[in-house]
Amino acid sequence: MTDTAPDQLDDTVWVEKASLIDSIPRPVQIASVAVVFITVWQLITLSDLVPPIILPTPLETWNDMMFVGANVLSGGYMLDSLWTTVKTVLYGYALAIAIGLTLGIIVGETAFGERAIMPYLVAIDTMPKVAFAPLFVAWLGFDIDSKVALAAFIATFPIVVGTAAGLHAPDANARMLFKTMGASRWQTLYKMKLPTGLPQIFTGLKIGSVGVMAGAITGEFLGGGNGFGELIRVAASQLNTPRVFSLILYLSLVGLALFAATSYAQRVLVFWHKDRVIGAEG
Amino acid sequence: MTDTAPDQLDDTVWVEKASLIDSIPRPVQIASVAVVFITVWQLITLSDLVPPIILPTPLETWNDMMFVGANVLSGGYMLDSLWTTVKTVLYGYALAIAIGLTLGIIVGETAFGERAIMPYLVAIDTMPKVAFAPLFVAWLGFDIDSKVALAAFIATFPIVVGTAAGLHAPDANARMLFKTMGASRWQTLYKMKLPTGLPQIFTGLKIGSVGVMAGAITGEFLGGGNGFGELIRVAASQLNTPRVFSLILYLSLVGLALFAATSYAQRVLVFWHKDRVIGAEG
Amino acid sequence: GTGLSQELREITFAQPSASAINSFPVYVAIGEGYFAEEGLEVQVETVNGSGSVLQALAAGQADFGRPGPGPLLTARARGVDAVFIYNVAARANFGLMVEEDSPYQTPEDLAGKVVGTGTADGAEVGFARNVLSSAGMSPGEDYELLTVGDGGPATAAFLRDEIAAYSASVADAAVLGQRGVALRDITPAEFARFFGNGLVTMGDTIRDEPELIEKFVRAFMKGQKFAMDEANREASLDHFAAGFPQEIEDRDFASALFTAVRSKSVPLETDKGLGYLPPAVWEEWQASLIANGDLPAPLDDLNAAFTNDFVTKISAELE
Amino acid sequence: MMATARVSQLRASTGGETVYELTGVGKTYARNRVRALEGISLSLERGSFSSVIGSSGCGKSTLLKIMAGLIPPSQGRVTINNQPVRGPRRDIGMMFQHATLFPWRTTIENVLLPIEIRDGKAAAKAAWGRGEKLLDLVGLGGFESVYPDELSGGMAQRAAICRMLVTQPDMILLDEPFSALDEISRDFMNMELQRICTETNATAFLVTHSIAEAVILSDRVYVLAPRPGRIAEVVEIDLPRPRTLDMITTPKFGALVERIRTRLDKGDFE
Amino acid sequence: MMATARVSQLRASTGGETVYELTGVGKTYARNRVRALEGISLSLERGSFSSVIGSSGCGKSTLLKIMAGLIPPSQGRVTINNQPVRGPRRDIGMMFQHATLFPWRTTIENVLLPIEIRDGKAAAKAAWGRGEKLLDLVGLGGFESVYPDELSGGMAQRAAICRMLVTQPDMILLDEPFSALDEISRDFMNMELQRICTETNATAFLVTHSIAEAVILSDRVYVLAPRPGRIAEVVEIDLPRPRTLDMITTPKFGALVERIRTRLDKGDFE
Ligand SMILES: Nc1ncnc2c1ncn2[C@@H]1O[C@H](COP(=O)(O)OP(=O)(O)OP(=O)(O)O)[C@@H](O)[C@H]1O
Ligand SMILES: Nc1ncnc2c1ncn2[C@@H]1O[C@H](COP(=O)(O)OP(=O)(O)OP(=O)(O)O)[C@@H](O)[C@H]1O
Ligand SMILES: [Mg+2]
Ligand SMILES: [Mg+2]
Repeated sequence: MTDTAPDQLDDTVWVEKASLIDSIPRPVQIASVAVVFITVWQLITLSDLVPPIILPTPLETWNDMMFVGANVLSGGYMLDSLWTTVKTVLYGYALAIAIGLTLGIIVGETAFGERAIMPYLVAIDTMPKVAFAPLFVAWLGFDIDSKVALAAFIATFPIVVGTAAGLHAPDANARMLFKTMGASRWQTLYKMKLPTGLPQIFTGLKIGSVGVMAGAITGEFLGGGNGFGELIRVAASQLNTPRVFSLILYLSLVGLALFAATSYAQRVLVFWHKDRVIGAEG
Repeated sequence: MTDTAPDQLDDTVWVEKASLIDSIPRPVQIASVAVVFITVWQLITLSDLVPPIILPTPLETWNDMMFVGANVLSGGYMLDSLWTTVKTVLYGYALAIAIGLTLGIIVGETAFGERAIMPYLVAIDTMPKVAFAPLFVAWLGFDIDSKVALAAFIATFPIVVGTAAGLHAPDANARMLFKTMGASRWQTLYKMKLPTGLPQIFTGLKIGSVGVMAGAITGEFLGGGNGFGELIRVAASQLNTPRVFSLILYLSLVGLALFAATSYAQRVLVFWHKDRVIGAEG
Repeated sequence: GTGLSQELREITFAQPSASAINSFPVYVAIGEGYFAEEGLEVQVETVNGSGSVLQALAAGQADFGRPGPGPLLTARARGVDAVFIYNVAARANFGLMVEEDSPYQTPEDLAGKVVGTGTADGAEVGFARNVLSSAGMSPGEDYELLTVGDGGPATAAFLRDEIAAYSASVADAAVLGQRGVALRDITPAEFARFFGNGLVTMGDTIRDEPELIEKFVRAFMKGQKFAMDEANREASLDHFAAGFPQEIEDRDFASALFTAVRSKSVPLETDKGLGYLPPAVWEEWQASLIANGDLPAPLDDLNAAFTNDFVTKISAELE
Repeated sequence: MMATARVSQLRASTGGETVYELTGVGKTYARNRVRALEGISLSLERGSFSSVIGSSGCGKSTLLKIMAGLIPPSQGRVTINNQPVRGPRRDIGMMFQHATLFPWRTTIENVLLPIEIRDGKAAAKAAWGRGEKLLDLVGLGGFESVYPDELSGGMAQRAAICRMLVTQPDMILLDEPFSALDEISRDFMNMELQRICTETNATAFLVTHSIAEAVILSDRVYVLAPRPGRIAEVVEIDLPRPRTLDMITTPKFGALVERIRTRLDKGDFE
Repeated sequence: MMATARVSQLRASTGGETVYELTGVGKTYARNRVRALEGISLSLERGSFSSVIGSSGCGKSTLLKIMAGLIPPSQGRVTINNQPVRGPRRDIGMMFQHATLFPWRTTIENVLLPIEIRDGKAAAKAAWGRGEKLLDLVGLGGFESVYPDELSGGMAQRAAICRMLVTQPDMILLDEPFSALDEISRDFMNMELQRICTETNATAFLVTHSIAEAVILSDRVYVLAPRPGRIAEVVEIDLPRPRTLDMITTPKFGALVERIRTRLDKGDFE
């Protein structure tokens, strides 16, 4: 019609920009962040900003990680420590899930729970948990029990919040449907509300999985035992910062594994939920 | 038609049970939970399960709270401590909000952020933050700066997660609408995604408000200063458990206040969102 | 007045525990104005244990600190040029404690038992090992060590019969005693030579500003002397209250604690004056750290880890 | 009102035994501040198909909920087979605008859910064959073990019909069951619904916004007037059965639609 | 194709100047695995009203998105006023099934949003009067500072119409704009839409599932066949204007509906 009309090749110019950075494969992206991170770290240690007994160099840390890794793999004492901490974390997580789901159901299902119990849970959660460590030790002794309790204590709150929110998720239709079928409160909870709320419950579980790590280490800091927390403490008191950092990095791998396991459980259990799960892929 | 048909009075028997417990006014419910709680506490202290230097009686704690309250109200040294801690908490919260929103936008808006940065944030969050305290002290000194940094560090992660989730909240319609209006990425973010995601962002902020308390106290435990954390440490080293408990209870009031303020801000800012906000009602 | 304070130089002192009594010479020197007389204004900061004190010194955040000798040697092994300049806890401020009514009288009685240890320092662990190995026992075979933390958990450990003895700082034991958990020290007297925490500063400071160190040590020593005079007990307590009001709220309690802590700062060898560091005991400390695995090998120059120059000079001055 | 039975071509609104009866039913909400319904009386005969039509908010869903025993009426009496309705009942099936299939259950597990809820898993297993037959009936044979997110909107609604029918209710209550579907699917589903009701001889009561839908399906249309909801007119639909979509263009159909349209209060839209 | 202008009673599909033109437009999704559209050519004249009808998934929304410049076509050429469409444009207004008013903005702030986005807050403030006039036009005068949650579904859609019109587009694109409303509101809104289009002399292109809706509103109905979406038939609607709801019961209307219905592929529902 008019000679200003371009041919189709021109039109494709405004195709949704497949952003350059997003076309890089994920492992490369992750590695590149690591490179930036380690470079900054190296630069800080090269400068005179921080003495080495506060921040070790990446290389020192890497060497120490090799040492720790070798000790763990050869079944040395660090393997025992790691296993103690992992046990604490797993038991603590299991306990937190049990208590968190129960309290979450009470809070989410009953007006009394939401109105009268929830404020106390919030209040308890704002308290420094550290102060409760002696109580747990007094009741449960110096075995991992007391650390399990502290770990569970820290991880429980997000699970409660997630569960309560999950139970509010089903829409009026689903509730009504269950009413028409004459379902009991328990059936409604078990067959409808809990499955429907699983995505929110898993959000709580994922936050909890991070908290349980923090709790276990705090417990080991305060109440002894022979876990990784104790190793960090010894290393810190010896001002062996490369060791401190390498132990922390291993711990964060354990934490990531727990987080990833939770995400994986979510993908398997909530197979119908196609939404993106933040930070949970692969 | 038939004499088995009951009159209406009978029919009302199956009216939705206005559960007895739910008809009690909320303050009474809250008070009753407190009574149960304190009774159990009292029974534990009366039994021989726990010595008084581990768990004080409710009365001792109450008396000590009166003492601390009087000191604070009369402008004593505890008022200074309280003010230091409150300042730390407020600055830390502000910093966490600034960093959390920024990172949350990066993670929520860019595939790079979600795929490459988020895993690091998860990893960092699983690390025992305590180990970073000396770093912060080394960089920022003994003033409240180092505690502010630790508090912000702990509170940032949930804000990141909440913000990223909030940015995913708008539906396809809203996105399309903004596209038809030729809105820039920034306009879409600022005028649509952020307001739409406010409820999730506030969920993150509320969890963060709880974390910031924990962070401030941890910082004061580890890096001096003269806040409430220091007072707790002094009391703990003297095994003055009533004082420890009463200080913790005051702190939890501060934490509740921050949580309540956040909930209030949510109600004001998200005035259109009528959903129940867990644990947040007046 | 303000005119004076403008000329004062700000100095940061890092202590490893939240207590004015444990750092009593500093608080007395502040309260009596000894630091001000030297042109110094001292700010005390509490961190978490000796390790953190040394980190704060190394980072330049603190000018002086009060760590233990063990952590100092470990830090030196890691290249931190921190130097011990004043022996504050001149007698061992650790002890092997048992319950008052328990049958144990000597370290040998603890054979086959569990010994609890307290703080994160690790110093009391070394101390306990020293005492027990002198009694011919080795850890893991003849006795077990269990980390029980301090205060409440330690009490719980006794109540639950999880430990027979507790290697603790004198201050901790005194607090427990005051709170109704009476403990008895079964450490043989000869272990008193294992001195505890003292004044530490960085080697740079010693080289660059020896006069600053002299000023600090002078005021510090005056503070200690003042506090050791029983007549000044109430005045000292008042000075503590200025620093840690909460610690002195229960004055009798605080006073008893002060007595216990102060008694450990009395030098074993009175002729050498306050703050003197016996080189032979440094050798012993180093040996025990190596035995514990805290140090891989002897330091190249152990004598660089401490100096008696300042205490000797100031002691003579103040005679 | 005992009329003689007519031939089945025309399902009579006056013939047969009364299954369901409402007498003077009223409902107020919010502590008597909202009067949602007032003086509703109607009786439904076995095998009949009735509709209720009315503007948004006039109380249609409220009426259906009362009939289903989901909420109690404030006044009046509700009986099914001469027994008072006091809560959800096995002999009443209900369906809503959204299929609400649960995504973690396969299609047949969704269909058998009411049996599982009432009689347990074993009973649901035993009823597997019945579920399959129902799915066949609505054209979903072979989709038994498919999860709902693989079903289209129309297929999901058909599965919801099966779920409603699996307990073999005497009475089925439908609250705008197909209004979320597109027009063509909706016409088709309405014809399916007619067929299924005939085959199972169910008594049906339909809430709808669509005049055409009400007319094409029903023996009798109740027009509700709003605030408070009350029966403004009862329109007998004497079109022959089975109904077909062609009837929509007949003058008789047009006249019935016109009659209902003029009766509906248009005040809402000013 | 230069026909003579007719009287305005019958808005001619052949008269006037061409506003919008598609030539051989096709679209494949998912790296060429889904062929959503193929060989769509059509041209729209100023002031005309056209509809596209087709079964679910046949590509109607895809077509509209291409026309709006939201997604690029895979083949073919799209022009408005002889300029190529390469992205969202100020002279194209668009509306969807959901009003999507933002709850934190008052009604008029929502209406002025496109101006605020394109020209800033000051321009939006300057256009306040125009926004008010538009709200008056659709019967929402007085609701300027009300928040959307106080509006009914129909009122919200009317506000969305204002938002679409506020930039005075040459072309308006409507994707099932009223299908979430009940039948009566929908009829009413359709009559409103007709009135507004006439008053603003806008060129309109409507996607709908409803045959009746397409017939009552349009000068021309494009029937789309699915997989891949292509124009199966173009039906000229020569009913007189302005159209009224009474026309629905006329035989001519019935015949047009019937013609489109038979043309629509019913294969989806087996
Ligand atoms: N639980 C309730 N509490 C208070 N008022 C209610 C409640 N449920 C419904 N109402 C009110 O009762 C009236 C009738 O509501 P109902 O849902 O029965 O209408 P409806 O005819 O089904 O409307 P729609 O066509 O929109 O579905 C409305 O005014 C509504 O606001
Ligand atoms: N972004 C996309 N990626 C891949 N396929 C798509 C995408 N969008 C649409 N499709 C496919 O293109 C076809 C046409 O979709 P479209 O949404 O245009 O249909 P429609 O006619 O609007 O349907 P409806 O009536 O349900 O709105 C469908 O098969 C759909 O699955
Ligand atoms: Mg309804
Ligand atoms: Mg579409």
